Amino acid sequence: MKEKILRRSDIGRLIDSVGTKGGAFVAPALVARQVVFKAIKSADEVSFDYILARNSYKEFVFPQTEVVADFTFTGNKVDLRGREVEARDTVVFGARPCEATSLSALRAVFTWDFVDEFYTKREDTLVVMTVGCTKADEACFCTTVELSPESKSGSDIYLRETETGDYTVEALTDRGKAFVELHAGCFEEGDAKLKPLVRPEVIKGIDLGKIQSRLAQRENYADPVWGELTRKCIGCGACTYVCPTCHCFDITDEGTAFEAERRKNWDSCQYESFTLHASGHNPRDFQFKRWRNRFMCKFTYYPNKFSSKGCVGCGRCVRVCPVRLDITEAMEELSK
Amino acid sequence: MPRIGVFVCQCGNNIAATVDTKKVAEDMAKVPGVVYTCDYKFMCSSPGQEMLKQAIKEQRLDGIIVSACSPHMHEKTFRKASEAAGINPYRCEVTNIREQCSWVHHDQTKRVGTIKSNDLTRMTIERLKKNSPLTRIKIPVKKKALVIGGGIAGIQAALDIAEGGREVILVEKEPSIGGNMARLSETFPTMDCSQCILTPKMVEAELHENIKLYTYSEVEKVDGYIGNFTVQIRRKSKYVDEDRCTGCGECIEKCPFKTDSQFELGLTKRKVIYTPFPQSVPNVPVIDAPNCPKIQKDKCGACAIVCGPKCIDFKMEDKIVTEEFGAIVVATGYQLMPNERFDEYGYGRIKDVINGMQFERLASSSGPTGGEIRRPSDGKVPKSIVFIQCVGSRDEKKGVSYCSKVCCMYTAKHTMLYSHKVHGGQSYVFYMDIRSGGKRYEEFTRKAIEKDNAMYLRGRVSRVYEKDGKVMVQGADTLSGTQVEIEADMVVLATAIVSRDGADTLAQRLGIGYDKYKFYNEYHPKLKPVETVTAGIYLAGTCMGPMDIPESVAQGSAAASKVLALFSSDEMAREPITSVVNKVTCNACWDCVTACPYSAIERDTIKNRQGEVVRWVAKVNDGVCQGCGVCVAACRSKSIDLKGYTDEQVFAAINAF
Amino acid sequence: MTDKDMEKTLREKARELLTSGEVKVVIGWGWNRARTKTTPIFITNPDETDRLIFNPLCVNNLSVYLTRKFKDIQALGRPAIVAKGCDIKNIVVLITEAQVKRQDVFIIGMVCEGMVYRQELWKGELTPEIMPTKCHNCDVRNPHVADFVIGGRSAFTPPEAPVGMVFEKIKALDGQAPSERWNFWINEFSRCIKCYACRQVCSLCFCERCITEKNMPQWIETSAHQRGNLSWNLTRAMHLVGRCTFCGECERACPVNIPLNLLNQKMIGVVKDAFDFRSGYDEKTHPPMIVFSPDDKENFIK
Amino acid sequence: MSGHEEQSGTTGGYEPKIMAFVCNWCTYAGADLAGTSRMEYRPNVRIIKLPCTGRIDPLFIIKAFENGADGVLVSGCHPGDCHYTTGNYHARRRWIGFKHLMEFTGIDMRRLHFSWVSASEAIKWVDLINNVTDEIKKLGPFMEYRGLKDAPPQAAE
Repeated sequence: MKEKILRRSDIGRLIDSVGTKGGAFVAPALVARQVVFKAIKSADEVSFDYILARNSYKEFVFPQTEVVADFTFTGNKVDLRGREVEARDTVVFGARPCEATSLSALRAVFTWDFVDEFYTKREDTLVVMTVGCTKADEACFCTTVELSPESKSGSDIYLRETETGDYTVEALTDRGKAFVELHAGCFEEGDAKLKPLVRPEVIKGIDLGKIQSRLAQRENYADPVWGELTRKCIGCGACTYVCPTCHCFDITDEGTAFEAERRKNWDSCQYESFTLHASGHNPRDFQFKRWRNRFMCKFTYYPNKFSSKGCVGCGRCVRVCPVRLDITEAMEELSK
Repeated sequence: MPRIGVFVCQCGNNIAATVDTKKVAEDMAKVPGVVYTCDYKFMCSSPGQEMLKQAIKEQRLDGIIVSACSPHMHEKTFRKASEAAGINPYRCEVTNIREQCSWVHHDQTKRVGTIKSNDLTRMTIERLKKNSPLTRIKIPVKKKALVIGGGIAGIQAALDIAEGGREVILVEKEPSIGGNMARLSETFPTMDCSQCILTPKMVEAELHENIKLYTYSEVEKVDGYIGNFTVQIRRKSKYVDEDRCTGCGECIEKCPFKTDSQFELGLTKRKVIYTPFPQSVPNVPVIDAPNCPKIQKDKCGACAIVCGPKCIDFKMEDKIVTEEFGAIVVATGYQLMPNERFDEYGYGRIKDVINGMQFERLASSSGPTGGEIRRPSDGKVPKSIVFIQCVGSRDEKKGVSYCSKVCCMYTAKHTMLYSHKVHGGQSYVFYMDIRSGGKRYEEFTRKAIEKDNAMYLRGRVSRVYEKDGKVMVQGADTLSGTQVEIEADMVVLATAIVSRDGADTLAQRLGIGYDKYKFYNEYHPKLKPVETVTAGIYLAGTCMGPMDIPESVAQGSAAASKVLALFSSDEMAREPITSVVNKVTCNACWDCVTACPYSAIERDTIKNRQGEVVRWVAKVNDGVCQGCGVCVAACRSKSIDLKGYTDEQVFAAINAF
Repeated sequence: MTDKDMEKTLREKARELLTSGEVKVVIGWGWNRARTKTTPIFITNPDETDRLIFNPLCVNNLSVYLTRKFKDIQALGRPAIVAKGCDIKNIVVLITEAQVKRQDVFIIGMVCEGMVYRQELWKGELTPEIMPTKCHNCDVRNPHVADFVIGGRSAFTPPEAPVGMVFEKIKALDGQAPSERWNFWINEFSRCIKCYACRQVCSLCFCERCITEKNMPQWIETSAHQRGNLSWNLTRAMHLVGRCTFCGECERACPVNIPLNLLNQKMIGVVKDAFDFRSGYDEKTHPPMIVFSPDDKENFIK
Repeated sequence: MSGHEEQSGTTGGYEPKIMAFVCNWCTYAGADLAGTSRMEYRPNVRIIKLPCTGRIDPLFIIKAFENGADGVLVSGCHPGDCHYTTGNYHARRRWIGFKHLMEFTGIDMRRLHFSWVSASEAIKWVDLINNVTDEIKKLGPFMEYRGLKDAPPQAAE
């Protein structure tokens, strides 16, 4: 059977094609000795040898910092003007199946009561081209959270690497199909010998169902195990910043006596000041409570509220953690 | 929103000439929070102030900006007026649009001045929005004064304070009060005898019921702050019980050992048990322990044997007494620059080269020669004397850059004394300028030249050497343009007045500033001449720099009046510009404690209900803090802030830039 | 002594300390589940001391756990800390700055022949290429302040003139025009994501409320735009002047690889030149930024 | 509306914005003296008065640049003359550190000036302001800093 193929040598053409139609092409690229998702202009910039990009591509739908309103002061009046988001067609090349799943979790949060256009408008114009994994490392645990390199949820186009370094192309969604159609000249038909996918081993002793039921029991909330598991956590929040499903933000005003702007900035539940009340009281006054919150957010709150995946098993938090706090070790402990 | 009023002063034409004050007022009306603006001819005039008060009431203002002259001029005025109208004085700020705008930018189109005035006013408005109301700090005042130094300035200050009904402790390092003035023969320009006018004051101080003398004592440690100083004073052992000693002098008579007399500047000897001079106050001898064989080697003890009241105790030790004071007057005086530094004048090498103070002793009727002028080497009456002025003074290279102020006058006096005492004696004076500003001073020097025949030569001496029992002086007479060589019997050097050894150590103990010559700094050279930057510590006399007796006395009285004013009420009010710690975020790293120039920050604890210490925090002592803000910049977590100059205020001002 | 021997002594000492009650917790390094990476561990039970390890992967500077931020660790009671010489330098600063009392911590000093720069670089052998600059110039391989030292004396003497990438790069930057340095740093800082991992991992960033978290006023903009990133990185560096010991934890923790070691080491050099001060050696000397000398050089002040 | 209107000079054209942090006792008084002596100097400087240079936090300087200052001047009492005896010594230490840091970061040191101006040095103040203003005027606006906020983050560009 003939398959749709994207030749590695045609990626440059695809980038140009996206570019000439006004779109942005995001792909893994080497920046400061790390592979990160980055808006790129040419195929030379693309890194093909990576497991996962250091950052999640969520920053292209949910930027780390963005202006949502401007204001100026005149007399005793404040003139506040909201900003309209102008989303540019964006394609993310080289996402992994695990993280592609995260978009539905983000969408759920940003639309459940108030529709946050700063998110939706961007996501509506986003095309996710996922590449099935042919490599994994010890931090990968997608299979443990019931995902795999074959998972297609969240992807618009699913790619698989071939022995020759090209990709087979499977357009999954309407948006994906339209994209392939629009840039048809960059794809071709042909035979392909696929590279085998690499599935991380399921971590023994982890039982998502058990975790759920254990977290549902109130007495486990005060279990001293939380303190022991997270004693080494330094509360840096790096895990939340690289996590594809973490979505907390803060609104802050910056400016002078004359004019200012209102910004929406990433925030992290791992910070002590995240829940600090004006009174000085802090309901999450110890780091273990903050870490417990993140864990419950991933495994109870959001799955229960939105039926979405809180944790996709990408392992970014494990890799980035300066003290090597491994979420799977907590999952294992809480499966007991 | 605040309700701020902006008042722009025209200052007659001083501001209005280069600043469109009307436009500034109009522009400021557009700034958020400003509800009233106007410009006026003289804001500081009483109609101006009335207008301000009225606007506060009518417009219900809660903040005032006066854009006018420097806050150093009228900030107090406008704050007072604001307070009178019912708003907190620290909710009033002054923008400097005169000294720093209209007077320095002469653009007659008023464009530049107006723009800058707008900017400056706007920055002040934003700052004002963050001004918290502050209350002046009230500090209880301990109504007892410490005077350090028993010279004429200290005696005068002590007497005036005592007369004002307040207690004084007068600390003097020597065994007797009197200071340098006690050494002088006659005093210019009246030529009355120094001892005759000083001694009664010394006695008065001794007998005054409000004055306690701590002679032979030194200040060791000063803690606390205005109104509440705690001072440790070392009362050096005199080996004589002051209370029982009758001052009969038997012990001095019988003491077989002699050593150089410091009071007589080495011109003669004194006993090992001694009073510095016959009229010493208190008239109690002390034993010079390092030179006393009894104390050093347990030999002799003659003095104790003859002492009637048995008040000699060779085992006596220094005592540290701790006293509390509300104010301190520092009057530690001066010393002369060591003459050895001027080798070309031969001091130390040539016996008959002496300094002015030694000449005072030679001329003094209570001096080593009984008032006869005799030269040290052989006791002969000198037929001619050369006086060299500005030895070390006005000489940045080898001495000090300043003028020692009194030498011109005392040298003139010396020539007069000499001509009166040695008929036919010729005096020569090498001088740079004759500085005789002062009441009857110029007449005095003229008299020395015209009536007493002193020969004044304008020029410097290059060399002094000995030849056949004479002292040869080579120098230039710049007026005639000739080199001169004078064969003199004696040379008197008018050496520079310098600060006392250890002046810096005392200043550090007191926390007051000093200049590079270690003379103490007054708060303001013109307007606060006897205050120091450390509230509650005042200065008098030559510890600040060279001055003559009338000035020293005036300063003693001035310092006393400051002390009495401070003591006039039970509490004193201070500007509330002090630091304050945020106890919640303080990390107790003590960087502020280390950095504080006033030791105003203490280590404090927070305890739980059980009384256990749960954390340590810094705490500012409002009484000591002077409001410099060094601690604020040192604090990384911004847990300390300076009232009146808070981070919020500075931030707001920068944000309006 | 081999790492294995050191581990053995370490475990024995830890057991002894915990059994006697002299300390309530031993802060040290242990393996992760896969035994591929080290991670901080806290031993309170004398029977668990065999979890303690020591090898060139023990990069973490555990002194951060002695700070008051870790209220739950403080609540455990008197700690013993396993520390390399470089970690001890930080403890010394903590003592100077009154965050820890010397008698309140038991320091188990580990003689150290170098660590890996990042654990990911470990291929089973410690080679000079994978060691950070600090190890090549280390003068505290034999712990300088400790209650108990483990390991045979290191014979290493640091080179007279410091060597290594950090110093070379600083030299190169110093030789550049200001605009080139500006571009370099703005580019580096532009990646900053304001996660503050650099701060959290640093034991000398012990403020319980960091200046970035003070919002009245908000001196440092919280946004991760280039301006906010610059002010944060300048302030962080400034707050460590005269205090930083060059342990390198901030750079190691940085998820976006900002070369913070360059900034820190540059300022260490400045402090050494200007005030002849080296941080982390003597707990009795005040850090130079809060004291002064009337003779400080001021050729730049007009 | 923005603070510190541009072109505040008489000649038109670019005029730099300069922020000065000065101590109350020496430099502020020195600047006042320049006024009472009716001297003339460039109008580009806006002064913020602080009790002492020891109060000046490097954050002030950073914030001034953030708010569009083309140059910053810091000035106080000469060493030994501090109203608070040692505040300026503390400031000097801090500046030594901060200056090297700024230099290493690539800030053009012609935009950051430190000075001692006493209460009697009106002439020095005038010369200082004129020289600093002219120097910064030559450099032009500090676009590198001013442009920072609006530059996109690297990854998203």
